[in-house]
Amino acid sequence: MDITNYVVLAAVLFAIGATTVLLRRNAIVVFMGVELMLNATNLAFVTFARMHGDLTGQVLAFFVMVVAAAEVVVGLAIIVTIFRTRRSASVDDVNLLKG
Amino acid sequence: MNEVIGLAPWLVGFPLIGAAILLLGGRATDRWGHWLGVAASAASGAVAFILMFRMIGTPAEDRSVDHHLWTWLSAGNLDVDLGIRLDPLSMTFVMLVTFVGTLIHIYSVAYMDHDPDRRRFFAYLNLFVAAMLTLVLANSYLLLFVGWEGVGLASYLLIGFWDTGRPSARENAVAAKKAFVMNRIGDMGLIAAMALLFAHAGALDFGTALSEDSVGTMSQATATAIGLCLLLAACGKSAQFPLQAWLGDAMAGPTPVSALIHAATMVTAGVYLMVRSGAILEAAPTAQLVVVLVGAVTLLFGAIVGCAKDDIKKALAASTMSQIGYMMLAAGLGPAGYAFAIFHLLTHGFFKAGLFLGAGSVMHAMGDQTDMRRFGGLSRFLPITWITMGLGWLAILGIPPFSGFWSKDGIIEAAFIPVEGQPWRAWVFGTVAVLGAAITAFYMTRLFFMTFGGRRPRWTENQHPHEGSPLMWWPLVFLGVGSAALGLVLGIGGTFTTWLEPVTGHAEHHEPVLPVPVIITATLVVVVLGALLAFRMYAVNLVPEEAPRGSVLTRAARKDLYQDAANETLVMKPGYGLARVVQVGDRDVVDRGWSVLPQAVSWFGGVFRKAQTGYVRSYAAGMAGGVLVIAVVVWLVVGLGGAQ
Amino acid sequence: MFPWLTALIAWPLVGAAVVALGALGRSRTGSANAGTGLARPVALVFSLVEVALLVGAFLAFDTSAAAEHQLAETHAWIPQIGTSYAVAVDGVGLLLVALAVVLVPLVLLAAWNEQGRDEVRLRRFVGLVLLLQAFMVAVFAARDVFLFYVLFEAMLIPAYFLIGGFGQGAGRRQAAVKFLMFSLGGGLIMLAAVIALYFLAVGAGVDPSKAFLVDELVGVNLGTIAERLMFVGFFIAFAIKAPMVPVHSWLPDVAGNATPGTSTLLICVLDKVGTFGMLTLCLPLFPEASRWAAPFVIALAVISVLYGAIMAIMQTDLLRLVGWTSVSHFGFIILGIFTFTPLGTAGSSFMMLNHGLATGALFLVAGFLVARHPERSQRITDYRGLRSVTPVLAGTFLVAGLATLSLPGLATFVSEIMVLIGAFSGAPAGSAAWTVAAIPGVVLAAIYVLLTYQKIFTGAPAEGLEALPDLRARERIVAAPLVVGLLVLGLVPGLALTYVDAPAQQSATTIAVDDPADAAAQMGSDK
Amino acid sequence: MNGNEFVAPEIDWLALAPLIVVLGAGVVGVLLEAFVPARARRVTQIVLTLAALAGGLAFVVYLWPQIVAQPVQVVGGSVTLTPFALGAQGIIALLAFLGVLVVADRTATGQDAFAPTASAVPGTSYEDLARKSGLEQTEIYPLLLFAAGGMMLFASTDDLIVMFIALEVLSLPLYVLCATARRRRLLSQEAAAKYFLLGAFASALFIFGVALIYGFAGTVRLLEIAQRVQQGALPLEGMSALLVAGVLLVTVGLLFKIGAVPFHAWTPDVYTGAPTPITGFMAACTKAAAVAALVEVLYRISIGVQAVDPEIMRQLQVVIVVVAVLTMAVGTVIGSVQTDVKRLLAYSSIAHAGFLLVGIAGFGPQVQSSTLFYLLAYGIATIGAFAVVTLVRERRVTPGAPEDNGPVADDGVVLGEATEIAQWAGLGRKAPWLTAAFALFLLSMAGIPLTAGFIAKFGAFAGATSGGLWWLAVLGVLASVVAVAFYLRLLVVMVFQPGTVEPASQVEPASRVEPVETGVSTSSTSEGATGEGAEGSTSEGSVATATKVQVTAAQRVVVTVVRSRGPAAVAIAVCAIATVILGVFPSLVLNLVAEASKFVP
Repeated sequence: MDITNYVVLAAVLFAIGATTVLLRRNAIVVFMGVELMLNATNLAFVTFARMHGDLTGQVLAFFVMVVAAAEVVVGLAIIVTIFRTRRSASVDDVNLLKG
Repeated sequence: MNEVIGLAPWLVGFPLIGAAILLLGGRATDRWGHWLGVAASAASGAVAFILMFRMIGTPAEDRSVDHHLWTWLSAGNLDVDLGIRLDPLSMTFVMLVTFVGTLIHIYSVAYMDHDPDRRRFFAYLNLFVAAMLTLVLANSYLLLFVGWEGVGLASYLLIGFWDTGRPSARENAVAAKKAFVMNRIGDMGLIAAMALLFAHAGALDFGTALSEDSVGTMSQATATAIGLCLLLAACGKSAQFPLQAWLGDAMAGPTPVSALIHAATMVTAGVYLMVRSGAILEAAPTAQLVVVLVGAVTLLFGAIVGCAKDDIKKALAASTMSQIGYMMLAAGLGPAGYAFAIFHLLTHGFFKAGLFLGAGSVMHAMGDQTDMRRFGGLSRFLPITWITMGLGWLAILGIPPFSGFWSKDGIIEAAFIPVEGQPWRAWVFGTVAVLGAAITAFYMTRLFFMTFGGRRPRWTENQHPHEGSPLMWWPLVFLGVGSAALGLVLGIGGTFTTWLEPVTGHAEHHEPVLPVPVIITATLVVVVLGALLAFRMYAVNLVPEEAPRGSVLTRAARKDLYQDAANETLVMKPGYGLARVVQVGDRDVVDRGWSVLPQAVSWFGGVFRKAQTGYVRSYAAGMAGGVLVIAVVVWLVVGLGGAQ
Repeated sequence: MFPWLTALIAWPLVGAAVVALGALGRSRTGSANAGTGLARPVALVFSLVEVALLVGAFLAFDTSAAAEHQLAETHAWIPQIGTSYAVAVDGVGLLLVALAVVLVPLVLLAAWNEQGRDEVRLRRFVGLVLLLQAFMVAVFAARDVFLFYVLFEAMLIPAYFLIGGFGQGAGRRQAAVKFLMFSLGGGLIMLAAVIALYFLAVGAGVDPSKAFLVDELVGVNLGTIAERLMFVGFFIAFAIKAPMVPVHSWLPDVAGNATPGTSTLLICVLDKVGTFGMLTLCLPLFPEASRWAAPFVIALAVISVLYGAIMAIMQTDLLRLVGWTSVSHFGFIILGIFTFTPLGTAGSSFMMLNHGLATGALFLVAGFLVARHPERSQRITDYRGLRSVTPVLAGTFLVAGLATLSLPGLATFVSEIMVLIGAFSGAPAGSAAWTVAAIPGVVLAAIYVLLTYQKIFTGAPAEGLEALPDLRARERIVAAPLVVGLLVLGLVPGLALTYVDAPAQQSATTIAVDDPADAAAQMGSDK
Repeated sequence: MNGNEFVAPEIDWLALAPLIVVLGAGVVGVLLEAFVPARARRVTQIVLTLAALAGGLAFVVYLWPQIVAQPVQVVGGSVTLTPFALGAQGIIALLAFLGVLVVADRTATGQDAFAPTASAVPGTSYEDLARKSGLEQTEIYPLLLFAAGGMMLFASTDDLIVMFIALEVLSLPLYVLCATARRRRLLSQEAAAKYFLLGAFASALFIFGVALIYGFAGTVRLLEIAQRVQQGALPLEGMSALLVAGVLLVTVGLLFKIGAVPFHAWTPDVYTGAPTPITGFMAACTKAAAVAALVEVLYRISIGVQAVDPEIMRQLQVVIVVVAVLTMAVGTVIGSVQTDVKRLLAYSSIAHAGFLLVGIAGFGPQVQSSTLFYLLAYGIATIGAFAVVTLVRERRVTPGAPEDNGPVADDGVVLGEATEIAQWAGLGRKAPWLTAAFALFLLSMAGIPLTAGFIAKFGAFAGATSGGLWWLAVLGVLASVVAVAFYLRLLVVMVFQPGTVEPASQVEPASRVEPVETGVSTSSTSEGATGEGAEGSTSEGSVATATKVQVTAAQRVVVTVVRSRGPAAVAIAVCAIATVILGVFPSLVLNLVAEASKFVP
């Protein structure tokens, strides 16, 4: 398999994640889109690490995972708070601030 | 001469100090202010006499003296001294101004007796004398301009002297403004002339600018341009066509003012300017022709208007305009005419001042009535006025040996002198001059007999005319004597012409197209005919108290040949229209144009803020789209980069 | 040597600081806050001491070398940027400094009772006036382009507060904003030019630590296009300030809404920065571009002359009218500057001084008049027949008006005639024609002055105004120096011309268009 | 070398000291939450936080001469201390210190800006209980320290992964802080949600860019990337599009934090919704960190590519120029139609991002120093301005109550901030000093000479001009004119417009303020002021509008200025004085920041 395939797959995953962010209304799903983007990145990292033949990329993937986990903690907390207040997790409902 | 020239600044100084004291002193000087004014003028007159006698005692070629006071304006390559030029021409004026001026000051003490603002009046009069003397004594166009506008200011202040507290206050004020503004139109000419002169000669003093070096190297076009610009100035100041409209309205001022400023002195400043700038005019025949034309037109214009006016002062004002037309005509004739222009100016100064003061005396007696149709038969009640005005009447008609004869006849003769290559000129202008004399005879006779003659007074009720105080009639006597004798004294043997020769240059003697005795005879004949016609109409026939409708010409003349309507239509309405356009344009185009900028920003702001929808997903879309857009822009601007 | 200029700049700052102590305290209406009442006297004393300092500066100034920038002080200010505190004045600068110094005490005196009795408000008012004075003095003395720019903008701020906070018109806030937006807009465009100028100069080999100093920048070849662009940048700022048609729109609004004292400082002194900048920055720094732009500038200047005058005639508001007359007068000044003749330039320089005196007098006297009206009306038609009621006021107004219409014998005449005569023989194409076109301005001036005088002072006194008091002693003291100044300078203009003549000669030499043909050839080759 | 032997890494701990102090204090702060009794917690936390930031600043000052003499790389380049990076650290520490002062101020109302329990649902009895028991959320201080530490690291690393982690370290606490407002909690939560979602999205873009760069260069260290590009020793020779795309995405991540268009959309919403002291902190410090990071990235990358491939350099420049132009335009144009003070300041901050980018876009020799100065000038004005906003409040007044009789006799309950511009009318009369300070900050932001903002803006435009982008400077100038217009609008309202209400009185005794208001105040009389809240109440139903203090139709809302308890006043005063000093005598600071341009890679 050519390396291009891996990179393209990463790009496709990334695009899917981004599209999810743009299209889905539920905050949790939006957030999952972000996670997908991060994981696409991880794929890219490990692919490139293999290509370069060093471990840096793989280590980086772990960093990204950790960060993603941290984001989840904070993100879910915020989303949950909003959900408790508004009884809705739709990102389209939070638009008091505009203009 | 040089030993007394140091006195010359006092000619201006005395009245100037007088004006300053009276203006700054305020009410404290009310009690004696008028006498201070008289004294200032008289002191100036005394200095004038001293200088005059010294000048007479000086050889003709040394009579022109320049006196430097201080460097006035020195910047760039322009140097103008504040200096005095005393020569026979300015001396003539100085004598006229101080002598007539002092008489009128004295007259005014009585005439303005009951006016609470008499002090202010004298302050203005003194200011006028100072400015007028500055005008004639200046040794440069720039300083002349100071006097030029100074007299304009004094004229403005005096025309509008009664600008509050009277029913006619507003009209007086408007008349004053009109005079000043029309003078300013003329002043544009003087400014332009100075600019041209400076561009050509690099100097504005008479000594340099009018020297052979300067005028001799002047191109025809430059000389013509300067000449015409100066003429414009003269037209404004001397109420010559087409800037004549202010003079009639200027009669709103107190009568002594009309006598001094709007008859004897200020209005003749234009003639002075022409004569002073003779060197330039001689280099520009076209300009000269225009000067003559203006003179001729104004001469007839004033004369025609004078025939129809029932207001004694306005009739006299029209007459003044017409007489200055004579002078202007003469001034355009070259050296042959200069002397007579100034001579007529001098004699006119006496007889017209006398006539105006006489009119003032009549008005004083008739309770400020100016309508001649309500006079009549006054000779019995105002004998001194009658006699002195009679002398003035004879003088202006040009009946020998009264003074007007000597000067006006000279002008008529000069007008008949042929000009090379333009034979029509002598005939046309000569005829106009003679015709003018005839009309003059008509309207002055009309004025004289409507006032003093007639079998039946047409007075309004409760009139008890009587002579005023001696302060009023003594000046009349002096002026009457002058009107009678001045021409004889100065005219016989060409004394006056010779006197002015150092300034005007010697005129080659040319023969008029008609023999001189023929001209004199013809003139006298038409004058007598005109006078007889007027006598028949206004002394023999009854004068109606209400003006009859009159012919088309009469009605036109009554309305000053529609000069105000013409100005209104040709200048003021378009001018106002233009101003409206500018005003609306400033508000709706310029100002609004600038306010479009903030409005546009606000509009865009209002549009763009809609992009800030409040939806997270649209923000994210914006970011993603932004990435793509930037990538595309990079691609478009730089191309797909790199080493590929 | 005593640092006269720094003293002149610093002293009002000290004064402002002294009176401002407590100026930010709470403002309360009513008599409770009458305070010590010392704000006005203290400020007046400061401004009078400033006049004494000015005398010192005049004595220290060598008139025989008026073209040189004297009393110079140069200290590093922000070396990293390459700017210094460099102040010096030539004759023109000194006269304008004098104008700023002399007018302030008069304005303070004129506005004595204008701002009520609230001590805090008064402190703010006089503090702002003194602050403005310091900036104005400094801007005329600045010899560093950056410093000049900084002051050029900074002085807008006190002016802004004076208009918006202490004005008497209903539209004062909008007027203040308009003023600031126009001025800042122009100023910021100038900023771009200032920055570009610096880098071009450094590129041309000027020492970076001195590349803002005007003296270093003169004669640097910037390249034709760049020079013209920078000229435009500077010129727009100055034209707005001057103000010149069509960027004048802010001025009538300010004149109509600010207090007369503020208008005096603003239009008679502060706006001179525009023409002063054209004369001392545009011409020497960008001679080629100045020649290139001159025909256009002259045309605009003449249009300003006529436009301002016509608009003045059409005004119904007395103070706006005075504002419009200034548009006309600034047109004359610019005409004189951009025709590059020694005479015209000297005339313009002199006119900057005279306009300050004449228009200042007119503004202040008009202010006295308005202050007398029971409703403080500025409408001309609300007045009538006051000549007999308030003769001294009428007389003073008339003298100020006559000065505005440049009556011969007054200083304004000398300068105006110098401009006209000089400009007529100017080198740029069309100078003569445009000058002739400007001459009708004198007629229009007569109309707007005399028409106003006629409406206000003649006729039967208007109802309710029959018992107005005449000028008080304080007001006479304000008017007298201005009137005397106009008269004396009219009869002995040499007193001032000594200071402006040499700089004008030098300016004309710098611009070097003695021979129009040469200049034309040079311009042709540049293309 | 023996494999079993542990070799301790050589770490220059001193160089890390500023970071360690700040982040360490954050950790200590978390522990304090557990061990210090509730009463003393707040004071302890504040003292610790301020001390940590001051200590960090002190270490920066201490390190300065060394670093200026010789930059150091610590922990394998994870922290690379150049004078520029250290300067950025110092500025962030200083601004954070000032920001914390504002955060710490409880004002005369006795309440800080934060919800007693941010997790409580607005309007519930639990929230009531928390409030009544006087709970305070002192966790905000450690959060602030973490954010500040993250920012300092963000600005001073050479390693893109460290940069990513720093990005998250600074972002995550800010997300939380945004959600903690005491009043208008709906808005606060919404701000947090938006900030979080978009921030996460931007982070993902950033890290994907890092991945691409890694793929291209085989390393994530900027200097190494540059070296490899220069040496041509690249695994994927010829695929420089990968590098361009990677750098583009990394830049986008940074531009998001800067608030540059088109990645700015979060800024106005978050700035408006977040508690005002946090907004000030965020606006000043985050921008400083992100701009510093952007400069580091761009410069390090550019030295690599410039020699080899000027085209890529130009591509980078085009990106910055396009974004700068868009940012200035959008910031100023939309800013000019704002009616809310906080939102206006938010757009102003966007516009300033544009001006900063103008200075950077020239890639001139002085960019580092002028940028640092700009960040400092902008930061102090911003913190000062938001500090002022915290003190301008609404107060409920019941008609009939003798409100005109001075401060004692009204029944005033101080509500939230009065952020509607129209409400600021007459502020100049109510609080002259405060207004003067605010005016000064506005003038500085507008770039009026003799304020710090002018020198800053001058530096930015000079930077563009010296880089040949004079036309960009002209555009910047035009944008400044528009920006001036909206600052001026605010100034006019404050200074010249008379207030619609009586001369306000300051709320003196804290006890007079009922400690009961939270949530969104609704009112029919105070249009606009609380309009957003009112709108929320209609859309969300009664649950959301847990408004204990209802302003009934019979009552009015007036604007009042509450007195600072001290810290905020100190912050405002320091900011104001610094603004003037930096404007009139900037030499000293300019000298310092001039060193920052040394050792530009």
